[in-house]
Amino acid sequence: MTVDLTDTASEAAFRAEARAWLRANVPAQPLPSGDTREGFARHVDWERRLHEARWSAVSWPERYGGRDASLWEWLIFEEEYHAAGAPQRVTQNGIFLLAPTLFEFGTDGQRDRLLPRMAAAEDLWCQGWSEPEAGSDLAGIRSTAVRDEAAGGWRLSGQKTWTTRGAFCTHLFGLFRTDPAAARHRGLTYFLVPLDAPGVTVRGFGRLDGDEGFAEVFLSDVFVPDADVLGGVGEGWRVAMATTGSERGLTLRSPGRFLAAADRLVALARSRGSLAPRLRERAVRAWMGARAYHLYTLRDVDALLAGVPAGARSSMNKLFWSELDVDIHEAALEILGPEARVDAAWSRGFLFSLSGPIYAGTNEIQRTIVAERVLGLPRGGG
Amino acid sequence: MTVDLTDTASEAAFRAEARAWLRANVPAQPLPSGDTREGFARHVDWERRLHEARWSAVSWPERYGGRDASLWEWLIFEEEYHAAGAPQRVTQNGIFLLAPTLFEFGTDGQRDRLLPRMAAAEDLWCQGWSEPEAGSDLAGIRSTAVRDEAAGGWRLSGQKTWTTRGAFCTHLFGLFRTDPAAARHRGLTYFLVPLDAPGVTVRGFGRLDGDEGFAEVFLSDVFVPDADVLGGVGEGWRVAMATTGSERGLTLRSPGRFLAAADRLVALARSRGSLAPRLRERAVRAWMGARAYHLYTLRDVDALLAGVPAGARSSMNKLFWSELDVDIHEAALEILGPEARVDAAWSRGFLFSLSGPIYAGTNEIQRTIVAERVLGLPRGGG
Amino acid sequence: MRFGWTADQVALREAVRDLLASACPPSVVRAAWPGGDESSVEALWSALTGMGIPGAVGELGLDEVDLVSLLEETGYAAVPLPVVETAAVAAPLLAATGDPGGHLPGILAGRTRVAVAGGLVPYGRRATLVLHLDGPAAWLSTLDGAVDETTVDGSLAAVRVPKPSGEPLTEDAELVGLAADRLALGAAAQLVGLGRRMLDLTVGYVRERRQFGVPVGSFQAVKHHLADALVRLEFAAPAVYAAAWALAGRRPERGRDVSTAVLLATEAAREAARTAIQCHGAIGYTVEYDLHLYAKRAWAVAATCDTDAHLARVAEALDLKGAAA
Amino acid sequence: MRFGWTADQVALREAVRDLLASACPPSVVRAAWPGGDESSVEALWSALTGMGIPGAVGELGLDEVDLVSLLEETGYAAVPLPVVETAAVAAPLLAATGDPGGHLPGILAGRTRVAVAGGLVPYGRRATLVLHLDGPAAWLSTLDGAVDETTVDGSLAAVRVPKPSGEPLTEDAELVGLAADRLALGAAAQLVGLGRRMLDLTVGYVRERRQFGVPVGSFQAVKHHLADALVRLEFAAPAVYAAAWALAGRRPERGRDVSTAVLLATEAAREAARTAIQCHGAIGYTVEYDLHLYAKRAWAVAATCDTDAHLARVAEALDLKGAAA
Repeated sequence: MTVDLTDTASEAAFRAEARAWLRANVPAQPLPSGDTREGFARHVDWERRLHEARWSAVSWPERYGGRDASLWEWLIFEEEYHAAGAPQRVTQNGIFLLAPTLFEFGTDGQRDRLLPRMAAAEDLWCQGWSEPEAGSDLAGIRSTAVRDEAAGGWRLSGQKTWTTRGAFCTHLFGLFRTDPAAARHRGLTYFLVPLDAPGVTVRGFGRLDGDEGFAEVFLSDVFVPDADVLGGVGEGWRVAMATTGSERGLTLRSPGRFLAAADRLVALARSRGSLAPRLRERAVRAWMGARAYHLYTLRDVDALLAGVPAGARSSMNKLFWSELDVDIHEAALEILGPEARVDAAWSRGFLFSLSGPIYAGTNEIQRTIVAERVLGLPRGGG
Repeated sequence: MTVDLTDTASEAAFRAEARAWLRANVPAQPLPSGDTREGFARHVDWERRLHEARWSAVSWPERYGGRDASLWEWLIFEEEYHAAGAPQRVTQNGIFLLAPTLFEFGTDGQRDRLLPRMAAAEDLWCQGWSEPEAGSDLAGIRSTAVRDEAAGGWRLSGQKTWTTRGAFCTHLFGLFRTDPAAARHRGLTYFLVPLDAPGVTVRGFGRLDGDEGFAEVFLSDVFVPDADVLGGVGEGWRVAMATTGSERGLTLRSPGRFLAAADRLVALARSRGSLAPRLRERAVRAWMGARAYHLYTLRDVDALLAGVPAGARSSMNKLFWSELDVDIHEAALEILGPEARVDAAWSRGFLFSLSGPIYAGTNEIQRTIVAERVLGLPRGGG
Repeated sequence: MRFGWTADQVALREAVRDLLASACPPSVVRAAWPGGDESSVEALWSALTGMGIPGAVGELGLDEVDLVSLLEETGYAAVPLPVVETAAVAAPLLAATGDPGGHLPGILAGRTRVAVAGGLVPYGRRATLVLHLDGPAAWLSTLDGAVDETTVDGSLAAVRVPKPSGEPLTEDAELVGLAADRLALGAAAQLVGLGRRMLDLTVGYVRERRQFGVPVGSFQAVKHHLADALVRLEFAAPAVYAAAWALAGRRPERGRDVSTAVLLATEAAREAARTAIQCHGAIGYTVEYDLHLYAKRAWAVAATCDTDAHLARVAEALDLKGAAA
Repeated sequence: MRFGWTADQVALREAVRDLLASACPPSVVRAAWPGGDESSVEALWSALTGMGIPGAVGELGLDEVDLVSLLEETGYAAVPLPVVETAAVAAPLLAATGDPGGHLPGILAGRTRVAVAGGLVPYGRRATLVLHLDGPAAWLSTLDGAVDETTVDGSLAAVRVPKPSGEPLTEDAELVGLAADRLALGAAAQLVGLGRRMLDLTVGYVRERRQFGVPVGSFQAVKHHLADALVRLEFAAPAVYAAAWALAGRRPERGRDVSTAVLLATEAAREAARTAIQCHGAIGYTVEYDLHLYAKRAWAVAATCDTDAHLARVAEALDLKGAAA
């Protein structure tokens, strides 16, 4: 194994196939935001078309609807997908976050039952992590699951919040406290919850970027059978960490997205007849940032394939892409000048980018993780 | 009282007198660094000339060698002093740090005895704050002062370090622990110590900028009479905070110094026939930073004259000037390009500037002070 | 040298602050968003008129130094109306040009509001006239042909208007330049006020919000972010006041000083917005919480500042113009 | 796609790292400062020659990909000798030009060291030849007329030499451009290595040093500074390796990639130096502690990088050249 940053013959063929399909199928007009109710429905249609052509989860085994694609091929697909300006993936919380966790911790039964419907955008998954009193401090979760031995399951109660697209989804995965006596991140269990179960109430609310893309989910004595516990009772923290690792790292934030954004920024800069050198430099530096991110992830894929787990490196990943995304959008707004005020793609993208350093664990928490687990600095100290 | 950023007639006269004297007296060739032994002696000569013309401590009462100048006049003198490229003040630890503390906490006897010799550069003062185990954590001081009732004084033992120009000075002011049972910042007392007292050993050592300007001071059973306790036994912390306030704030870091540095940076940029717009912008922004600092200090003077103590605002001052100083020098080195490697004024200035965010309490500590005491955020939390 | 406020200036600022605290709480800024209750916005203008603000320069005899902290307060409150434009820019310009259209009485009576065009016309939907400052000349136009524009800051009520033709209001470049500098100074003052508001909101939140068993505001990372943002603001504010003084005295360095003020205030407000959103965490990212009202306004005002032109003006004043490659 | 190292590459890197750990500890870098014991510096070159480094490209058949992590290690150790210049720049250029002066055997035998001029000539006092890369042509000169220069990094043993006249070594612009890119790549690799060394020193220090009753490294502010510096370095390093690959394959995008690597590595090393000094506190500010050896070298190497030229090259590759005002 050594360095070769070009596609192999089979990778090139895969890229060509993806590109051709996307060129023929990506909607000519951008869809309305998938974080609104009407836009979400349009996006689900798109996801189903992706699935029919087996592009919705390329790296999954064929029997679940995938193509058994390699990690390299998956990256290639992502590059092509974003370069083609294809719609945001409203299935991402399922396909990119829950699915890797199912592959690692799920039972065969769970995988067989859940993955095909997830790939087909029949089940639409949202996250149930944060609660009013447990944001950055995920271990402060108060929602409970009480054992119902007779029914062979659990009764869930509590409130989840900041649930992205929660008002439009069909299922939720999340952490609940199964052992109230256990401290903080002990005694938690990872549950899979249908949102049409009796006792669930969902209320959507608005985000900074104008979309009504958040939801609060209220659970009152919601029954969930044992078959919908993921990874074992009391194992919730460990399982959830795998999911948040995916959220911070490569899985959710493939370089294709940032390469495409940087290319759009460069095109915007290019389109200005005369641009201050200062702004040209900003565009160049943002492009270099996207390139650095791309190359870093390629190194990571190589390491993953060599069996080195990403671990706390996913926190470095998250720090970099979230700051990069803000930077790309800030640069675009500076180039737009007074037109930056208009509610349009770049300004919405900027507002969305500001959520990057906050969600999936704030960047302050990521820096602490990097310092403690990568650099080996002493824990604690606030 | 309202805004008028021009000199009054008497201020203009004061400025003209200072400028004329400086023009006639500032050495044509820069003196060797005052932080080397030979350079220090040359600087002391300069300080004595300043004193003879009553410019060494303009804001002091005339009976101590000053001119009873207003704070505004003092700022004007500083502006003119730095604009004239006059030598660094090797007396600054005495005149700008100890003296304000003597005015606030000293006895008449101490002031009469110490200030005239300080103004005349006969006594040369250095600081004795840090110890090997007490840097940022000044309250961790271990040096002790043991009561000698019979002799009417105290016996000091311990080690001070990072004492700027300590190897060349004649006196040291510093904190010593008089009550070993009291916790941390209690039980400390502020002493004035002649460095030729029996039991004192001074060892100079090198700094990043190449000068041998630091010293370690070892004290072994050094006798100091009661008359050389400043501000009362056990009051050391409170008295020392007044001194470090001076060090962080306006007193030590008058805007004149940064205005002059920014002007030199602009002149350097101007001297380049063709300069990348990027570097021109850096010079412009550094100049604006110096201007902002100047204006902020003028507001502060106004507030001080209105009786509002600077308090924790001196920490904001320190944060700003220390970052500004690094920024001005980094900009200069970028403009110099490969020539930045040569050991010369700007490169030495850059290295010296890097000490700014460290000494007088690291900028990390200053940020915490600003957050807790200006913004009112909760204490603790590491 | 003096760099403080007179008792009158302090009293006026406090009066405006008190008035805005009651007449322009977050609910009124919210009401200025599409679908909101515009009558509360109108009531706000009546309150401002009651204090004599629209005609403050001519009627109350205020100069830029008197005005600057008042404008800062309108930023602090995110007043969704063209206060700077009407009171600090249009009214003095009309007075200096002899008010050929006879608009000043309407301004003093609170009937006439003047917005200023700069690509978009912020608050155009709430204005009766639009002032165009274009190089050496100025035009005044009506809202005829105005088209609504949706902006990130929904309270802007922005429109686009056709470029004016016909007789300019004035071709006195000095006067037009002065008006442009007053507009820029007003933006800088508002940005400082907006920055202060965002920090106040954030400090209040992080003192209360608990995570990991302690207030979020007790973490070093949060403290240091906020301390940095505060320092930036505190060092921008005096530059804004100094620019007001230079402008009031028509001093030769006024261009340099206004540009310095704008650049420092823009940076400070942007950093305050970033810091505020980050330190709030998820709640800062919702429209149900008030922070976004002020952050979006700050971005909108900052976007009007032509950074390159201001940098060039300071560079020129420093004789650095020729140093450009 | 592949982006990893072969077992041979890993083994070579580890061998070089081990060798430098013993042959180039801080005491040897210190010895390279004026008044130090130059014999230990000479011994270091002998050790490098013993591994075949000076002739690695020709003799060991290494390309830029093989070489890059080795050069990173020479940065990590702050080797005070022209390793990049001799092994990665001069030797391949001499080989490609037919070595008209017959210098290659001396290089392979460890007798000849080649420094490269760029304003100053770093390590000139320890070199036997000076290579001048000037636009489309290259010259080779002796040290005749060299004048010592005092530099901030005292281990540079820098000189100034007269501009060469007479016959150039080559006027093949392609070859000279390749040599300049190799020099730039070597600088980028060394900067990454220097950055890593400074972080390692700092992490070691803040884990031990206690203030306020706890290790300094347990404070969030220190943790976050170091995490940011690490991220910057970790994201610069792959760009450096990718540039090595583009250069080794003479790929058309090599100019863009080398410039990207240099810009990212320069920023990363400068941030690492700032962070390291700040997190050390006062001790980082003394010459008795080792940190300054690496920080000063990092600044010296970074100063050789022509930021504007590299930015312009990336801009051109992105078709942004024409967008400049």
